[in-house]
Order: sequence, then C-alpha cells, then structure tokens
Amino acid sequence: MEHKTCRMLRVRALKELSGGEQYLLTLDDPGFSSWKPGQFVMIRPVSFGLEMLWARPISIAMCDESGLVLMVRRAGRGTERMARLAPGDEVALWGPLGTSFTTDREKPTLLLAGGIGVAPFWGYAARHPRPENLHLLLGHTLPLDAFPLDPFAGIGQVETFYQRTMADLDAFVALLDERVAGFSGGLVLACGPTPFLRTVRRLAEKHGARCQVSLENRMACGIGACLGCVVKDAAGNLVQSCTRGPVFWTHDLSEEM
Amino acid sequence: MEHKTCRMLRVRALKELSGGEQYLLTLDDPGFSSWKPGQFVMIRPVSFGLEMLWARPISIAMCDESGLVLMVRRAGRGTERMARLAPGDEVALWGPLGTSFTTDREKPTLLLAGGIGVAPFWGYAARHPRPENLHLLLGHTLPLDAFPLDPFAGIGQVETFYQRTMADLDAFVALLDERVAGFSGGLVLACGPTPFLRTVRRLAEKHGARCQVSLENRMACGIGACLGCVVKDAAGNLVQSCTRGPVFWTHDLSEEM
Amino acid sequence: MDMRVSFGGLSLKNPVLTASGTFGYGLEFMPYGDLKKLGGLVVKGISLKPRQGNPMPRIAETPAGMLNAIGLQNIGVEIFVRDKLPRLPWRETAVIVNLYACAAEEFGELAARLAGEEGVAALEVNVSCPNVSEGGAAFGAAPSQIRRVTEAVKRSAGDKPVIVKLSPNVTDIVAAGRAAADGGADILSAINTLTGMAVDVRKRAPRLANVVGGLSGPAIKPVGLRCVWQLARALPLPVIGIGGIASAEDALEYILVGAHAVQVGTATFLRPDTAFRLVDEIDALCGELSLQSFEGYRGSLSI
Amino acid sequence: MDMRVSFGGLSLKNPVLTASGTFGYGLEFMPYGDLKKLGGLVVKGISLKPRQGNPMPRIAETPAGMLNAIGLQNIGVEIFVRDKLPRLPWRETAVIVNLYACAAEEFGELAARLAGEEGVAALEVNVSCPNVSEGGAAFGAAPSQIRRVTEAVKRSAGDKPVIVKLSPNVTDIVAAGRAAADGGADILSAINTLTGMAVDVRKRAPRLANVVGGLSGPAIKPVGLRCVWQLARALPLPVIGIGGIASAEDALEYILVGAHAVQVGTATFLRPDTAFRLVDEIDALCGELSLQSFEGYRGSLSI
Ligand SMILES: Cc1cc2nc3c(=O)[nH]c(=O)nc-3n(C[C@H](O)[C@H](O)[C@H](O)COP(=O)(O)OP(=O)(O)OC[C@H]3O[C@@H](n4cnc5c(N)ncnc54)[C@H](O)[C@@H]3O)c2cc1C
Ligand SMILES: Cc1cc2nc3c(=O)[nH]c(=O)nc-3n(C[C@H](O)[C@H](O)[C@H](O)COP(=O)(O)OP(=O)(O)OC[C@H]3O[C@@H](n4cnc5c(N)ncnc54)[C@H](O)[C@@H]3O)c2cc1C
Ligand SMILES: Cc1cc2nc3c(=O)[nH]c(=O)nc-3n(C[C@H](O)[C@H](O)[C@H](O)COP(=O)(O)O)c2cc1C
Ligand SMILES: Cc1cc2nc3c(=O)[nH]c(=O)nc-3n(C[C@H](O)[C@H](O)[C@H](O)COP(=O)(O)O)c2cc1C
Ligand code: FES
Ligand code: FES
Repeated sequence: MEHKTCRMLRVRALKELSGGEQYLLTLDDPGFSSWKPGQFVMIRPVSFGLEMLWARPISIAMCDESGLVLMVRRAGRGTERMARLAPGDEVALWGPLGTSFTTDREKPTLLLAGGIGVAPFWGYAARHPRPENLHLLLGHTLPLDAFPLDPFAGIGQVETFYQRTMADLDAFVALLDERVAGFSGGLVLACGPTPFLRTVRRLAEKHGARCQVSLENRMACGIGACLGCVVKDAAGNLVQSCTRGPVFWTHDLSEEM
Repeated sequence: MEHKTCRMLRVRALKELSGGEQYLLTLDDPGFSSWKPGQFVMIRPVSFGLEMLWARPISIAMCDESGLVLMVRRAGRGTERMARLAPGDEVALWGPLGTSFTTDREKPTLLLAGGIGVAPFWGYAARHPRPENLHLLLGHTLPLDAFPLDPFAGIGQVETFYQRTMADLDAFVALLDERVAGFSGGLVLACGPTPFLRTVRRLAEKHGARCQVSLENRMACGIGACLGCVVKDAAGNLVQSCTRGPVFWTHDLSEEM
Repeated sequence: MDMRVSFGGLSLKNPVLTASGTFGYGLEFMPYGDLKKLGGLVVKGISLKPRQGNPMPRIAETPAGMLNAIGLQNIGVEIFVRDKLPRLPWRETAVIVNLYACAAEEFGELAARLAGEEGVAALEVNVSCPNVSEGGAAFGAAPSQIRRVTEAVKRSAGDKPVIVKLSPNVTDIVAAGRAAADGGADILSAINTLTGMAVDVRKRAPRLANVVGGLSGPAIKPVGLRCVWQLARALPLPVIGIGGIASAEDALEYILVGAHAVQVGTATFLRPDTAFRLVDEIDALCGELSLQSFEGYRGSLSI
Repeated sequence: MDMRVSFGGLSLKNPVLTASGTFGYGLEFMPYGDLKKLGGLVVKGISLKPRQGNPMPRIAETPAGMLNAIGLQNIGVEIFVRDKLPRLPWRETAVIVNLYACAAEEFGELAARLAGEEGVAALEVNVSCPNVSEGGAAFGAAPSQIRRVTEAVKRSAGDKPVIVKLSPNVTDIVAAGRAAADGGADILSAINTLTGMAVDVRKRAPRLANVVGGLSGPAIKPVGLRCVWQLARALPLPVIGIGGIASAEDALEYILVGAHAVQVGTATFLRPDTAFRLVDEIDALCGELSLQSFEGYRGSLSI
C-alpha cells in the first residue's frame, strides 16, 4: 500500500495577488515521494476548529524543496479563513491525491484554464519535457494581474481572454472553438468551472480532439470513502471524482457530466 | 436608558506572562463613560467564528486612554483561542457590566485574591483615594512571576502565598483567618475561585468583617437576559450574578452561595 | 425594500422577532438597540405564578451551539403585566408573550389573563419545552395534547392570534403541526430546542444540574430548516422559523423554505445587538438579491 | 491501560470503531494508518444488490457538522464478500457489516448471506437511514418495524452478534431500543444522523439534490450523548455510542454515560487518520484520569 499519511505542515508564506481575490499559499515541503500535475491535496488549517469540518481540495501548483505552492481563490468561508493564514500556522494536509494530466512529449498540447483553473498547469508547464509544445489559453473575469503568469514564460504560447461582460462569453467560446480546432491532432487539457469544462468537452468532440478535464466536486474525504463527490462515467456508474479523477478523459464521462 | 452598545475593538497588544499560563490583553480604549473596579466586560473575538458562541466574562483590570487591559488565565478553549489574538485582530465587546467593589476611603481594606482573581484589584488599587489603607493578599498556585504586581506598588502592603501542595492549603486558610481577623473593623473584598470565596465568607462571618465577594458563574449574555448565571440570594430568590453581581455583599447571598 | 409582513392576524414592520428565553423581557436590551426597530419580541416563557426554575449550572457551550436547562424561571404573569409590559414600546413593536404551563387549563387561564391586555400582540404557546420534568416534554410530543392545549388557549385568547411553538423532538413534526391547526392555532413557530446533554469526563458529572437540556444555536439550523420546510408545505398555517439564525442569509433561508417571519435566539449571545443588526442586514441582502418583496421569495425553493 | 472490551458477543482490542459510511470499505484508509490498530471497523451500508444511490450534490457542510444524502450507494453484498472482505485484516480487527434493506425479508437474506463468512465479526442493522425515500425513515421510526427487522436478521445471523443502529429522529428512542431488544438484538448502536436540510438563498435551491439529508458531526454530539444515556440506563443491552466523536474526551464522554464502545464518523473527514490517533489519545487520557479499566468508568456519571 502506498504510504501517504496525513501531515501537519507549517505555512511559509501567504502572498495576496493583485486585487485581493486570489493568493499564493506556500507551505513547508511535504516531501511527497512523487506527484504529478493535476493531482491535488486536501488541506485543513488548524484554525478551522470545529466550525468547518472538511478539508478543502486544492490542486498542487508546484512542489519542490522550496515548498508546496497552492494558488487559491477566495470562494467561500473556507478559502476566506485560509487567506488569514500566517507564516508558522499549521495545517493538516494529505495527498497527493487523484489522477493527473497526461503528458505527450511530441504532441502539441492546449492548456485551457478558466480562472484559478490555471493552477495545475503551473506544475504541468514546469515539468513538461518539451514546453515549446504547450499553448496556454487563460480565460479570466478578474483582472489579469491577479494571475502570476511567469511560471509559463518558457512555453510555446500564452494567450489570455478577459471576460468582462456576459456578451464577451460568445467571443470567448468562439476563440475556444478556434483553438481546439487547431489542436485536434494533439491534446486538449482543461481545468476550470464546470460550465467551462462542458463547453470544452463539446468543442473537443466536435473537432475530434483528445481531451481531459479536471472536475470540481465538493469533497469530504478526498480518498474515495465518503461517496460525496461522485460523477457518472460513460458506463453509467457513479465513480468517485477524487480517486478516479479529478482528471478524466472526456470520453470516460457520461454525457451528463 | 444608559447607552452601552456593543463595540468592535482592536487588539493593541498581547503579552504572555511568565510561565505562559496567563497573559495581559490590551485593547483599544472603548471610551466607557465610566467604569468601576469589579465590573467586567463580555469579550468575543471574531476568531471564535461559529464554533464558540458565547463571549467570555473578564474583569476590567484597567481602562484609560492607553487602552483596556485584561488579565487572563488560560482556563479552557475560549481563553486559549483568545491567547492567539494578535495586534489588529477584532473582538466584540460590551460593558462595563455588573456591580463593583465598595470603596471606603478611611477603612483599612483587605483585598483577597485567588490567582487571576487579582485582576479587578489592579483598577481598585489604582483608583483608591487612600491606597495606603489597602492590604493585598494573593494566594497563588502558579509561580509568582506570572502575576504583574507593579500596579500594587503604591498600596499599604502586598503579601503573597505560594500554594504548591494540598498540604499548603491549611497554612493558607490559617493565614487568611489571621488577616481577616485583623480587618474585622474594615472591609474584606475577595475575588477568586468559588471554594476560596466560600472560605473567605466563612472567616468574615466568624470575625464579623464586612465582606464582598465577586462570583464566577458561566454566563451567556452578561446582561440579565438568559438566566444562566443565577445565584440564590439571602431571601432565597435566584438572581442574575451578571447584573445583581458579580460583586455581592456576603450577607446578601444564601448560605449555599 | 418594504419589509412589512402580515400573517395569521399579526402585522409586523419586518420579519425579525427575538426568541423566547434569549431576550429576557426585552428591557435588558434597551442599551444595545432600539426595540422599536424589531418586527417583534417574544418574551421569556411566562407562567401563572412566578417560578424559580432549575438548579445551577443551567447552561453549557457546545460546538456551534449551547445547552440550556433554565427550567422556565420567570416572574409570573401578574408581575409581567404590571412591571414589564408597560415599559415596552408595544405600539411600535409586536410584543408576543410566550406561555408556559403544565396543564391545558392553566394555559387557558394564562390566555384569559392576557386576552384583554392591549400591549400584547399575540400569544405563543410553548408546548415543547424539554427542560421541565413535570410534563413539558410530554406536551410537545403527543398530538392529542397539543390539540387540547391549543384549544384551551384559543378559547380564552379573545382576538389575540395564537402561535403554537413546536418541538423537533418528535418522529413526525407535521402531525404535531396538524394537531395545532386542528386546535385552532393561527400560526406555528418551529423549532424549539433539541434534547441534548453534556458531561465532564474529569468530574464524571453532567454539565447541567438538570442532566439534560435544550440544544440551540447554528448547530441545529439544518434541523430547523427541515422542520419549517415540512410544515410549510404540508399545512396551510403560516410558520415562524426558529433555530440557529445568526445572519441575514440564515433568515432568508428560512423564508425561502416557507417561513413568514423568523426568531433570533442564541445568536443574541454572540452580541446583544444581533437582532437589531439583522434588520438592516436582511434589508441589504434583499437588495443584493433584487427582491421586490418577501411575498415572491417565500417558499420559492425550487425542488 | 488494558483497552480491551467485550460485550454482547463481541471482543475488541479497544473500544474504537469507525462508523458506517465514513470509512468506505476500510481499504481506502490503509495508506493512513494500520487497520489492525482499530477495535473494529464498520463498513459502508451493504444491500443485496449494488445500488447507485442519490443524485448529486450529496453532501453539504454546516456549522460544526455536515449533511449527507449518499443514498446508500454500495457495491452489494456479493462483491463485498468477494473483493473487499478478504483484503481486510479481519483476524486482528473486528469487521462489522452494516446492512441496508427496504424490507424485513431482505434484511434476513442479507444476514443469511453473511452468517457463514468467517471474516465478519458482527452485523449492524441500519433501521434508521433517513436518506432513502423508499422507507428508511419509516423503519427507524416505528418500534414494530424495528422489532420485525431485528427478528428477521437474528433468525438468519447464526452466531454473529446483531447490532441494531437507532435513529434519533423519534419521539422516544428508548421505545425503539426496547423493540430491538425484544426482537433479539445483542447490541444497540446510536445515533444515526438527524434529518436536516440546507439551502442556497441565491440559487433558491436545496444544497442536496435529495433536499433533506442526515446531519452528523460535533454539532450533534449533545443529542447522541443524551440518546446513549437514555438507552444505557433504561435497557440491559450494551450500547455503542456514535455522534460527533472527534477527540479522546468525546469518546470517554460516551463511555461515561454508559457506552461499551464508540464509533468515529464525520471526524474522519477532519483528517483520515482520526480513528487511528484516537486509540492512542484515549489511552493517554485514561492514564491522565488514572483509570484502571473501562469497567469502572463506564456509566459512572454521578447524577
Ligand atoms: C480537485 C480539485 C482541485 C481544486 N483546485 C483548486 C485550486 O488549485 N485553487 C482554488 O482556488 N480552488 C481549487 N478548487 C476549488 C476549491 O476546492 C473550492 O473553491 C473550495 O473548496 C471552496 O471552499 P470554501 O470553503 O471557500 O467555499 P464554501 O462554499 O464555503 O465551501 C463549502 C463546501 O463546498 C465545497 N466547495 C465549494 N466550492 C467548491 C468548488 N468550486 N469545488 C470543489 N468544492 C467546492 C468546499 O470544499 C466546502 O466543502 C479545487 C477543487 C477540486 C475538487
Ligand atoms: C464576572 C467575571 C469576571 C471574570 N474575570 C476574569 C479575569 O479577569 N480573568 C480571567 O482569566 N478570568 C476571569 N473570569 C473567568 C473567565 O470568564 C473564565 O475563565 C473563562 O470564561 C473560561 O472560558 P474558556 O472558554 O477558556 O473555558 P471553557 O471551560 O472552555 O468555557 C466553557 C464555558 O464555561 C464558562 N466558564 C468556564 N470557566 C469559567 C469560570 N471560571 N467563570 C465563569 N465562566 C466560566 C466559559 O465562559 C464558557 O462559557 C471571570 C469570570 C466572571 C464571571
Ligand atoms: C437560554 C434559553 C432559554 C429559552 N427559554 C425558552 C422559553 O422560555 N420558552 C420557549 O418557548 N423557548 C425557549 N427557548 C428556546 C428558544 O426560544 C428557541 O426556540 C431555540 O433556542 C432555538 O433557536 P436558536 O437556535 O436561535 O436559539 C430558550 C432558549 C434558550 C437558549
Ligand atoms: C457520508 C456519510 C455516510 C453514511 N452512511 C451510513 C450508512 O451507510 N449506514 C449507516 O448506518 N450510517 C451511515 N452514516 C451515519 C454514520 O455512521 C453515523 O451514525 C453518523 O454520521 C453520526 O456519527 P458522526 O457524527 O460521528 O458522523 C453515514 C454518515 C455519513 C456522514
Ligand atoms: S471526496 Fe469522499 S469519496 Fe471523493
Ligand atoms: S449571563 Fe445571562 S442572565 Fe446573567
């Protein structure tokens, strides 16, 4: 049995990103024996006390000797409370959990990020053997400077789309359509809100692109035990998105997704 | 109707006292229109979240333009969480609440403190018109340097008794007996754990001393509304210790106390 | 937004009431807010004669909640009417008296005593107090008892609306509500506290002298919402939602599942001005949600 | 301290069990601790045939608690016996199977299927699941049903101890426990979840697709303690305490009010090694309290 353990880690730094809606949280290096981009951790600050019982699932943005880096959006009470962590504060953490994004050395690979969904692609870009084959398209509703894009400096192309109004959405979908079409012979990987993933999936199927999406379901345990995070697979079975996912090939998911 | 309001105050400083069992918490000056030693505040750090619902009753040790000072012992989850307050953190606070210790300018006055029960006597000593008439006897189980005694520098006498073992208790009671006897013509004021107050009361009655004690009951509201903090008075009625107390003349309390 | 609500013979300037036992006789809160700001206030449970209540300790804190076993200590109806009621701003804010008794006839007597008091806007019948050994729990549990008590109160209450307050400590709260409806209740309120207990492993003793007590606070909000939802969809009576309300969002949750108004209980201990602040916060949240009125929102949960 | 406990035909190396539905089939936790360390583990509720359970979303967080409406998704008894049971260290740690069915006969069939399985230490009968519309709630509520189900299981269970798990969503939990005793139960466990609900005021939608779900976690500990105390003093059967246990102190509280063992449920989500850690923490706390055995402590609450 793979030894994972639940660790107590200390916060090294918390850096607010421009606009204050997102932040980078750096923790002591957990010393994972290995991890892959797309995998996540369950993190539960001691300060949650008994008020908030569940840990929060957060993608591993980066992890090496200099620490575990998470890129977090203030989405609700938990990520809000987490934003008040200070150096030295303790969190319980278990992982790395779940599946990861496929790497195909030679294939042109399109990374589609909806907002904070960019997080797992940081590690993906850093570890890719041929980063010049990568094209990142980030759709964002927060101003661009809320996203640290320097981790993507070495990749083939970085493209961003600022969606300010509902009307911009059509333009964004058109752009997605065009890009997915361009990568139909390669790989399309997507992470972001569920409606965004549904759109990506539809486009990938339209253009016959091989496509993986990373799902965001509420999770209590993160390890397949509570059955709170299930999703319907192509065979109609309800499978845990924390262990069989979060990264799925779109063809492995039911149409309902 | 007296205007009291519930305020949000910021922490100015938190200073651990030697040994780490007690601390001084200084808050911004709440600007009370008046307050008297023996009165208390209800304090509820924002960090209690929804886990701990009640504010904690804490005596006003000192309050002036330089801030509101509380002297707190780590007694349980709430005072533990409170010990993690940092400058700038917010607390909800209402007060000053309850009754206060009597001042009799000309009378020799014995202040009997059991441990952290010394807190209200800080303000009492500072505001007494004739501090030379005051005699403080502090019984303590924590080492003496956990108690800041400089606020009592100007009073008649400061005496301390270190109770290390159960056997010391008898010696302490004997000392109390002697001191109370010596102040039978004056005033005896006591604050500390309930068994200590019971002993003081018994001795005061034995020697015919006028005596006030400050009770420590669990409180939810602090303002007489919940009826959670009641104590039986001499007439056999259950009265709120938050509004009719916390400071009572012993002869106003039932024998059961 | 126009915050006024009218239901079951009550007209309130807004849907925020305070819950019985957590707001004293109202007067205690005058330093902390303007009582006239509230939709209404429900005073501590009143009995025919003054009561001493349970021995100490009576309260204990629990995760996101608290236990109480006050045991209905109160000054009795006569002193209430003489000393407290005249000092409350009852012309501007509904003063609701919570009735406590141990038998249907006593409930009737209490109602008769208050029926003629101009300052009383409504009567709330506490058939559900789990704290008191003489039979409070039994009242809350048996639909037949609820019906009998409701009838007794209604018979003597004159034109005062009668609110029956239900206990969640039952297998079927709808059956309890139906019994109240059959007895003639104008309004239901729910929930009272859940029966609970806390102990001290070191002293090997219960934390309440009464051993068991009533659990309240945010911890029980999911149970309160469920009960109100069940009542509101099953019965034609208006329901006042109670249980764990500490924020504007909590209050709207109850309205969303069908409540006409809400009562703030334990949250008053978070800070004494909670109920006053809630009035403004609900107004602001309604603005944020672009609500025109509570009418359109109430019970609009999509299932 | 010697942590062993024996009761109702079960012998455990310590009183720490994991609660059904919160510990999967046990195997999921092998990276996080040594299963052999636990007194026992109760697996997810098993039915005769595999079940898909309820639609999503199925879980919601609440103050100091959570709601779930998983709806008994499980792999069915055959696959459990074939694929899961052999991989569990059942010689060292009691493996208890939680049974779920919609009729007494089905419960009997389940028991018959497991009676001959060497690896199964006991059967726990879930007569109290409030999540499932087909009749789970009704089972938990009516004493006559509880008795009938217990009899059916007991008749087919061979020499396996039968644990009946009780719901707190009843007016009288002692009556429910008595029905189980009359039906031949060896052990009672309590409590299952409280029926609750959560809604989203912005989406105007329930937070669970099933609308109502089961409330668990520290929020409900006072209710669990009260139920176990009532059962332990009224009935001669041993009781396993469940509800909000997250610390050694919580566990001892249940033992103090009369429980022979405890189950850790929702606290496993605080961190996956909670139950493993609890074994050591209880040992340490017993040392601090100078306990010689659980015997002398159990039910020693002074009233
Ligand atoms: C595999 C995975 C990886 C993720 N990676 C990141 C990341 O790198 N950075 C980041 O900012 N966010 C990430 N998320 C989303 C993040 O988990 C949620 O935003 C967060 O849990 C919200 O918690 P909250 O307490 O602030 O919100 P609340 O709404 O108060 O949370 C209530 C409950 O709902 C759950 N929840 C609420 N929103 C979401 C959501 N969008 N997805 C999953 N659970 C949710 C919470 O975990 C919590 O259990 C990821 C989610 C998953 C499943
Ligand atoms: C009028 C008054 C003045 C006080 N002044 C001081 C002071 O100046 N400095 C100081 O350190 N302490 C003081 N105390 C005691 C202090 O209130 C308690 O130590 C504190 O509430 C413990 O809270 P906790 O959460 O740490 O303990 P827990 O045991 O976790 O608290 C649980 C509940 O019990 C209550 N409680 C527990 N112990 C006590 C106690 N001894 N007295 C009252 N309530 C208690 C808590 O308020 C809380 O509601 C005073 C108490 C009263 C009534
Ligand atoms: C200290 C206290 C005293 C209470 N006294 C009464 C009472 O006298 N009559 C009554 O009907 N309910 C009484 N209740 C119940 C509350 O009115 C309310 O129904 C319950 O606390 C749930 O609401 P909450 O979670 O907002 O507190 C009391 C509750 C508390 C906490
Ligand atoms: C996600 C989840 C799933 C559950 N599934 C079951 C189940 O299948 N069978 C059962 O008897 N109880 C089930 N329960 C109830 C628990 O076993 C336990 O009785 C309850 O959660 C109270 O304990 P706790 O507060 O420690 O969680 C489930 C609880 C949760 C939280
Ligand atoms: S989060 Fe528990 S099974 Fe996936
Ligand atoms: S603390 Fe509420 S009445 Fe005294």
